[in-house]
Amino acid sequence: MKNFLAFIAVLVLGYMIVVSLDNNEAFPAYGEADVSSRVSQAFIDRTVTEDPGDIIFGQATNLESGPANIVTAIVADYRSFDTLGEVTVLFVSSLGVALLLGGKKQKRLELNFHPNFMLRVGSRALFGIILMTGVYIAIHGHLTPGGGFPGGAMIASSMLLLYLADDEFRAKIKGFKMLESFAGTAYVLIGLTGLLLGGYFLENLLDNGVIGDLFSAGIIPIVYVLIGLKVGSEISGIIDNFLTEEGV
Amino acid sequence: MLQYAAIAMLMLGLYGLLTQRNIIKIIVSINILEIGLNLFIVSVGYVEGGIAPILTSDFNNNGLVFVDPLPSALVLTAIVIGVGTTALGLALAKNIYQKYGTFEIDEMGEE
Amino acid sequence: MDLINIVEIIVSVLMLILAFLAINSKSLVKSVMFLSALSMLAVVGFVLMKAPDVAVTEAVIGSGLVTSLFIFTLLSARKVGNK
Amino acid sequence: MSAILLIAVPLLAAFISILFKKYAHYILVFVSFASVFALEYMDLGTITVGGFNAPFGIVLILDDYSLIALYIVNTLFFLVAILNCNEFKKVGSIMLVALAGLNGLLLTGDLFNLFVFLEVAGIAAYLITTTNKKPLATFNYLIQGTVGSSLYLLGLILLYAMFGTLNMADMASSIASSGYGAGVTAFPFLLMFIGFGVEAKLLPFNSWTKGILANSNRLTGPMIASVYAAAIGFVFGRLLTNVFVIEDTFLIIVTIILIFSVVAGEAMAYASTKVREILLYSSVAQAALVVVVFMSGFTGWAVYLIIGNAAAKLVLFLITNTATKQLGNDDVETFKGLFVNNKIIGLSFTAVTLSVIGLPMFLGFVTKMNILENMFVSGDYIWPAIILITSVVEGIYFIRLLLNLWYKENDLPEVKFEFVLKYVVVIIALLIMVFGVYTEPVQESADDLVAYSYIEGGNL
Repeated sequence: MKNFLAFIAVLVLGYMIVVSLDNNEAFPAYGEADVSSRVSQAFIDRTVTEDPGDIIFGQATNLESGPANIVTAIVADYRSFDTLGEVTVLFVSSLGVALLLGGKKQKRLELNFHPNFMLRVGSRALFGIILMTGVYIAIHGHLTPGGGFPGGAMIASSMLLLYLADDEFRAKIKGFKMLESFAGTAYVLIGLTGLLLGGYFLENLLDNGVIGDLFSAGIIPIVYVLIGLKVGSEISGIIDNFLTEEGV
Repeated sequence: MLQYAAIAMLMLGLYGLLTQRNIIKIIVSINILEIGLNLFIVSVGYVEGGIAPILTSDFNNNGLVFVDPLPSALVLTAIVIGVGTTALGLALAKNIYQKYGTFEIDEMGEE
Repeated sequence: MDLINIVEIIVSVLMLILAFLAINSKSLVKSVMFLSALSMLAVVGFVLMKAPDVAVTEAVIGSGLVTSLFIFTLLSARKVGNK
Repeated sequence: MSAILLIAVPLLAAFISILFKKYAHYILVFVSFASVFALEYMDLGTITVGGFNAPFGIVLILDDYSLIALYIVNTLFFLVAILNCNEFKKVGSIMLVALAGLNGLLLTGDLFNLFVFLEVAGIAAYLITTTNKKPLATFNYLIQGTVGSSLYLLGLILLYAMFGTLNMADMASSIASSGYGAGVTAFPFLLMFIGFGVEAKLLPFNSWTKGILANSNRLTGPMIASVYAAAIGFVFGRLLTNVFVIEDTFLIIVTIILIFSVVAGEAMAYASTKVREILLYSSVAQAALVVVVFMSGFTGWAVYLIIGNAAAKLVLFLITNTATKQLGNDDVETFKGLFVNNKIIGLSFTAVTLSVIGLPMFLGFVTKMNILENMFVSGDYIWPAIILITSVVEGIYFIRLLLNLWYKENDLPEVKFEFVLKYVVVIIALLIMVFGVYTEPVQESADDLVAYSYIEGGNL
């Protein structure tokens, strides 16, 4: 009965939202968003600081922001500060998981099956492939969909595979900690370098190159690889914490 | 259509939060709410007939419009933040289980 | 009504059904599995709305890692419960 | 110096501190002290991040309003950190992130960036409250906080869909120039208001507060009730004065929520028999009052209300939680006669409490008096009446509490307060008294202070 009432209440609320959005003269209907009246038009045209004219893939040089993938341009350049914040969120939640589940333990959670030789070898081989894919996605974030977050998560998935395929396996947590700390520190230091040399925190100091090249877009690939490393090591740390328990 | 589905999922997540008394179910509900929210955010930037916001070699020739890239960027942030809170919630759930031996809030007695 | 619209409608309806099942299913493991499937469908939704970056991220993080974290929590809880 | 250092340096320290876990709390004390100290040398103005100007890139805004907010929050944070640095070594790195998050909240001029920092500060807060050892209460806080910030994000996205910008000042000016009525923005603003209401402890959305604060310890009590409450109050004030259009339906709903919060908060405090519960319900009512004063447009006095309240709650929660730890529980019965042997602590506690009630000679009086006067002048009679009535209720339960704490013949509870704590408490109490008597600087600065004014494109 209580559930039913809640369901009705939520249904009414949802209906009200839909109706109020439909009747809202300022809210664009689905599929009819007017990008040109939003700030994102400037991100697409790269006209925030100066007008570069037409942008032709593979030819335009020295744009204010170099990635061919516009989402990357926003995530890692125009709104890079948000990204620093979200890396911090993941950082603090991995710290928190370690605080909550850590302690005097360190025994692997027992799985219900015991992997045989084939599985162990096969998973090692797959581990390499997944790891390489993760790194590739992180490095090519400024050209293709993807980037540091999925790349880092893929690196973490490859660790997850090792954990699942071998119930003796424990990664070197100390190494993750070092990597995490290094990547985070480097990100902030890149930002501070921008502040010192260019006057703005997280300013893109390097040459942007030709749009569409692998070596283009200045600091963005570097930042994305750092994010990938950081996300990868943090999520691996979280996985490790979930898969160990207070042992004998 | 997808926009309505997103709103409906938001509401379903809210419904789950209101009715469920199991810790894992509550975290599942929060995840549903977040997926709905993310879909809604992306739907706000969708342009009928637009293409994905990535420059390719033939962009200047065919005169297509990009969809709005900013909501996508915001959703990337929101997804990662969601993972952070989910991981934390699950760690807390594990702690609660160690303390009370159950995931049902009603069986835990007075706090 | 072209093909894309039909796919959109199917995805939307399936997502709602899965969301409802995930909330109301009795078994926790099933609930988590429905959530994972829902997340996978959301990926399709993101692709339909031309947001490939989000789709890749959601596919790896949302339906992969989050599900595994849920399952590990349930696994360790079962272990403690059996003792 | 650029104000971005207030965010970057704590973050850098947090990233480094996980390698030196043993020294994390020393780094924390040093960094939080340095932030208070460095505020003196910050340049006022707009700071663009990454070199992209206002509506496009993210800007931080350091004006008189955020400078005051930063002084208050950083000082309180430093006091909490130094008083607890030896007891809670484990959360050193998390506290550093919390400091960065709070500074970011106070500085940012971008609505989405605000969401990110809300999450940073929020997750740090959930983790700080795990030291209460009440995982269920923390879980509750986590879920409600997440739902709150999701609602905030939903409102924010609706605004973005309508006006195409994320910058606060740009948003306000496009809403004003768009020519749409208040009906268009009422719903997104309501969502954002509710989202912030969860963090700010407004009433129907604050059921997490009891679990957290009624079980608090010396770190979490002052941290949540004083430092976080002050920071959220300041940010809420910025949104209310600069971004929100408070008219029509939105105004009615918000007023109902706030009246409910103030009245129910005071009533629940009146009915409580535990010291910490009295304090936490009183702070619920105070938080709603702060929002009311911001909405009425008296920014300067709202700031003083936040300051007085944050300082008071710091003292009250520090004393109560120290005593609770040594006595075992926080029933008023157990606390009876606590101050007979601790006269200095008792006097400070009394002074601070009287200031919260709003008796003459204390900062709280000056604030309340001026708020009432301003409200009468602007022709509002409902809120002054509610404030006066609730002040009487507040007076009754606080004075009842004080009488209990001061008078008892025998079986006095034995509680020891350490030297540093005494020092801090006495200084705060003295400051509250000094500014309650010598009111000129308060009067002048309060009348001048308005949250920032715009020039084009969201720059100062």
